[in-house]
Amino acid sequence: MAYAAGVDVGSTQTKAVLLDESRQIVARALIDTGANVVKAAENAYVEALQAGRIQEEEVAYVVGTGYGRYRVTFGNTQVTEISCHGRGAVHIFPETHTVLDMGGQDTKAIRVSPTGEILDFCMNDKCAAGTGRFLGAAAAALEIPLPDLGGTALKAERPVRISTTCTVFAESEVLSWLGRGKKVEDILLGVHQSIASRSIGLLRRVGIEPQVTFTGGVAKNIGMIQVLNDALGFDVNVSDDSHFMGAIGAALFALDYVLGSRVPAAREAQA
Amino acid sequence: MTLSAGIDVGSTYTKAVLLGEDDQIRGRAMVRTGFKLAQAAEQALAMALDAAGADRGDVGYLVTTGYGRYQVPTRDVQVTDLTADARGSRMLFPGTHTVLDIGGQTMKAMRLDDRARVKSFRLNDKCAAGTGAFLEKTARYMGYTTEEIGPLVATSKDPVPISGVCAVFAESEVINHLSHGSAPADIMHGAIVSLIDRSVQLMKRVQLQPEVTLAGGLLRFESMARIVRERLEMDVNLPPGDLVQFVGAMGAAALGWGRLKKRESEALAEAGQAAG
Amino acid sequence: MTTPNLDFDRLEGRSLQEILSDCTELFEDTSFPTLKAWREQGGKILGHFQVYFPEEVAHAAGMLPFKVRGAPVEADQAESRFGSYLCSILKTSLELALSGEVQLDLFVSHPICDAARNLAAVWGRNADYPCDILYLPQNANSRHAAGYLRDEYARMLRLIETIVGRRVSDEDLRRSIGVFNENRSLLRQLYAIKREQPWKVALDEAYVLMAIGGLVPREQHNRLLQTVLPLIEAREARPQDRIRVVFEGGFCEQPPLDLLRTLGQTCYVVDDDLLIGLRWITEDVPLEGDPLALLAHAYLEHSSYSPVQHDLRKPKEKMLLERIQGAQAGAAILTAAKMCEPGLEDQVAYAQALEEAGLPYFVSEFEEKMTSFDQLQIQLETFTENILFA
Amino acid sequence: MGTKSVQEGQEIVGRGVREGARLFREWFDGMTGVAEAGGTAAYVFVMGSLAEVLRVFDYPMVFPEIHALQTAVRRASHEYLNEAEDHGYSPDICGYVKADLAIQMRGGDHPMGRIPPPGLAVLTNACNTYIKWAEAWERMYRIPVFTLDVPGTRRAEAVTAPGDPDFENDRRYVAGQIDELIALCEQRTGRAFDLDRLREVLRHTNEMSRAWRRVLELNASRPGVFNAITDGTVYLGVANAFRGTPEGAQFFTDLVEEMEYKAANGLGVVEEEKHRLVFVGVPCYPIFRRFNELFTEWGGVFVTSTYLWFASGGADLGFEYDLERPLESLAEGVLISVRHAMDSMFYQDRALVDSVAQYGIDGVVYHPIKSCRTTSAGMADNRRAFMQAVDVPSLFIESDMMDKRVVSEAQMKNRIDAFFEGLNARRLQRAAV
Repeated sequence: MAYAAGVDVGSTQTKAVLLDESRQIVARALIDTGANVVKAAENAYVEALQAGRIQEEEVAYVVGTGYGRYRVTFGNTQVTEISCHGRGAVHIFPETHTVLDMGGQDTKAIRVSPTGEILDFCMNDKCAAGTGRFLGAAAAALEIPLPDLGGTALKAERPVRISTTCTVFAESEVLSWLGRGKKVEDILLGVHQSIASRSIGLLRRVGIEPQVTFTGGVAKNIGMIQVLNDALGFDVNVSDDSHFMGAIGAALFALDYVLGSRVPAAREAQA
Repeated sequence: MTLSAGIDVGSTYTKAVLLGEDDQIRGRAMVRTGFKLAQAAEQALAMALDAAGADRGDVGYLVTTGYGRYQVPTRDVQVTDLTADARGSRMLFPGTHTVLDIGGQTMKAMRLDDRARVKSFRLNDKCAAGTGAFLEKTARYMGYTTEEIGPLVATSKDPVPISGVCAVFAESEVINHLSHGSAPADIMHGAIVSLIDRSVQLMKRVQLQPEVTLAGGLLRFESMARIVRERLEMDVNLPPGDLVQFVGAMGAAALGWGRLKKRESEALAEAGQAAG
Repeated sequence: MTTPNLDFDRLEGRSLQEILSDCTELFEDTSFPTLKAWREQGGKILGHFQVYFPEEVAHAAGMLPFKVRGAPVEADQAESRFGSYLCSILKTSLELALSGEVQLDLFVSHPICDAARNLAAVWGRNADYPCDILYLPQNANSRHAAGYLRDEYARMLRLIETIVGRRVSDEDLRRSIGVFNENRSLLRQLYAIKREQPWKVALDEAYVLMAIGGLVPREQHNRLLQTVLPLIEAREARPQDRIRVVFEGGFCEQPPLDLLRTLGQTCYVVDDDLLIGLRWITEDVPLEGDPLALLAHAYLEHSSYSPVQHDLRKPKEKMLLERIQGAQAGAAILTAAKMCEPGLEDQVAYAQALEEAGLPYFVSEFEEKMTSFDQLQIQLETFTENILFA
Repeated sequence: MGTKSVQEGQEIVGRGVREGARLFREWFDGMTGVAEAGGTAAYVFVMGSLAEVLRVFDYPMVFPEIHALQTAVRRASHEYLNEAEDHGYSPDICGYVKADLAIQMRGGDHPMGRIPPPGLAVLTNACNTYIKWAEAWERMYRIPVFTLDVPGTRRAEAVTAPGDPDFENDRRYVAGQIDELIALCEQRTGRAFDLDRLREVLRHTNEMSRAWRRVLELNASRPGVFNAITDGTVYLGVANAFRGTPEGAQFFTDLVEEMEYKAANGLGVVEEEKHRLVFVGVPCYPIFRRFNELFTEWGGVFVTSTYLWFASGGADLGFEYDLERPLESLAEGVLISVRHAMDSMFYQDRALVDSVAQYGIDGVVYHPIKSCRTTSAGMADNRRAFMQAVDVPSLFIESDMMDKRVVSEAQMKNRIDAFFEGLNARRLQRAAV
């Protein structure tokens, strides 16, 4: 049995996934990226190998993705996380036509073909305003654990209109609303809505074609899922593995190579 | 003993200063602001009073400043940090004509006239790339606390260029530099240079005139002042020790004395009228 | 359908406060009920984007000229039609069309700035009615500008005629010019109050009263102003010790009402360029002669300056100093909408001129969609503290 | 052309870029000469330079857009931008404007020499910022500023043609203004306008326009014979700086020869051309070479660009003046060409759709920039319309043509790589079907 691996080195977390030849996920690992990117990639990979009780020699191909993809020194090739998220999303939800990925510092809207190729994509360009990072900052300011954030927001009755300013100012913006006597949940829902609105702006750029699959770390947030569903008028797909989607996509590209079913796009071009 | 109190309710720290009639500091204190602003202000004031060996009844006038200036119900009047900084800087360094204040979230440059009034001022744009938060994020990302920034940078000679488009995007730049083997000290140094360059630009926009005095929490690291001097190619005044963080509170207290005296002379005049 | 919040036929006997509060409600209603009501009655609407549109031409054809000036709405759909480095007014204006909240029969933009010309093209690709650019002369000093502009107005009128399906006579035009002359005269009276007795009308009140003109038939607006102006004059209010300032920077994108409230609580804004597009003709347009030629003449000879009008005879900084003098103001607030190239460019010249004239000022930026005014408040307070007290 | 000897061929290939660079250098040296002799120049813009009129009066011409962008290519733009920002110009203002104003404040000091100050400025409304820019010179130098107002297209579906009453109104207005410009030049130089000289200038311009159009068409050959971004920018420099001159006409005649030779011999820009691309907007000058490499390393070649259309003042249309009635024809040509330049920004979707067939386009790269609302504000919507009309992938990346603070190479590479991954996957997919 040969295995394929995908390692997604993001700005905050590094994820590794191992697939077997039948495209089943046999192991996952997730660690904080920290300052040493090369180490982070290695550690995540090793952790995944251990979790799956797989020897390194059994892995036939490794694809690196994410911001640190060129730091996956043991990788065979690199594919951007944009391609990987598209690929991963279609693998998990075959009816996916549009992918929304909310990660640490950027939000991506991707339109994909039925086989997972990228047809079009858009990302926030100018700065990180309105990305998922805003949520983390708001959670810190309000001293609410990140996993409880979405649930708290959903208790809101009168959401505050938050102008999506700089992520770094999230804290003071949130505190200033508190100072003006607004309720925590109303502020939080406002934050969620403002981020959702920016994200939907990106989605509209590529065209929203159901089904929409929501990936990335923020896809764990039930509040964001609800706000997106409300704004879109239908439900988005969310997988338990949403934050592994990039790594899954990378592993799928690696598996293509192993099975020879098709040559990974990036490899082809830069050979 | 009559004292004038100045409380600077900042976004991170709240500072209180008590001034005697001779403009001497009788007591001062600093506490973390948290999100109960009025409470932080009262606490800082109480600590300053303790230090001065005085009690609440000795406070003849209370001026608040900083972002929470309106949140202190016991104040007599509030002024902005710019007005307070201007006065505080002039007290410490009578030759001051330009003040640069770098705080966690804002950066302010102002030019003063001969009576320590703010003649021209500029604030940074509402983007964190030009604020102290940018430094703190960079430090935190590399595993250092804010307090370690100063000593860390002292070891660097060669700053790595950091563009500072966006404080969050800067992280990916930092990853890039780290993985290319740059030393954290040099990266931090680069981030400071990028920040200082923005502040120098802000000062030029108010038509900087010497002397320049630095104020604000971020300037408590010695290396910051050194880099400001280097980039500005001129000397700057740095209030000694942690006094740099109290410039606004001092200025507020000094303004309080002005009001107190005005009030007294008005009261006298009124009394005179009543008697006549 | 929502009915218009204000009954213009029953203004008599109502208190100033009631009328003002209804006006504010109408102004802030982003569902634009007056436009919907107009259409329900079979009327057609011409939406014109800032600044110098001759509304008489639409009015004469029986269309409702609607001032397109953005709105405090999320640009959910419009955001995807634009990039990051753009002012808000463009986005939210288009949003009104894309969301269907505002339905027009014709959209007109001018080449006031590069973004506005793009807007006409973008709007055209997304709407099923004509979207046109009224090419105002950018060379106001050419001997040929007046003749050209007359022809351009005639072209616009022909386009309008195809939409309303009838000819517009010179008499129609003259009648409309009369209505607008009266409207402008009433607005000048409102501004005279702001100048002479600023304590009688708050900045945001005067603003809302003026802005209603961009939403309703001008005859109704005239009636509103005729009713309200004497009520304002009769108000009991005491002057306060505040600085008198001119606010410069509201010619296109509009600051949020809360920003104006913040400003108005701290100082007296005795003149400004807010919604200058509703009052850019500064003198009555004569009723004798070729109406289109007279309107063209008014644009070239009797119009308010702004950063988007180019006339060698009207250097902007000189015009600003005149405005400050005329209003007997002691200071100026120079602001510009974020990403507004012409506005930001002129700030430099304004600042320099004020510096030379020894007039206090401060420079700032605003955005229609801003919700927190901490930054502005600090600037404003510092500014006034250092003029009045310290 | 296939009959040329190998040696001749070696001389021809690359001649355009070599000669172009030489001419460009010569032009800058000429400007330095004027500046050092204490002279002034006519300041003009790429979208409607009115070179035809100014050459008749032998005005040295300065293109501030070009000297501004050269500060970025020479990696010095940030110094100039900072200086202008210190002076109060906002970071959101056009980088060209700021770099030029900083050059003026430094007395003409430029990385390539010295720029003489303006004695006269002639501009069109093709970009509104031109007008604001000229207002700044007016304040600085108290010089005459002439805005030649060229009414643009009013509606996408209403492009007028000679003979239409609306066109004729516009033409009258433009012609009247050209007369006024001539009168201004006569008054400034103390020289009478020479109609024969105008004819001569128009003839050179005609030769250049004809050749420019042909050069652009030749890039329809496979593989592409020049890179529309890198080589194209050199050609554009000559097209603007040498418009209406014999050198300019000769350069483009030679360039046609070079391109025909390359086309006939199948000589492409890159070793293996994999993706034929159109570039929309203004290039990223602060990392000019690297920016192009990010595409060529994937085998991507820019075969055309809207930049070559609008930044040549619409010369891609190949409008040729009628020498029998030079002044009337000049007004008509200026109106049609400048209007076309504007259309290629505001109403570009249809032209791009046409280019797909003409050039065999695999992908479109949209590059909106912080500095320029003229070229950028409508781009996202143009892209949308384009994608609805044809099934060709496109990439949308924002940065700037001057300000490296908003140029992040890492971000850019990520998007460009993903774009090519998509193009490659698409190709494989189609091959499989």
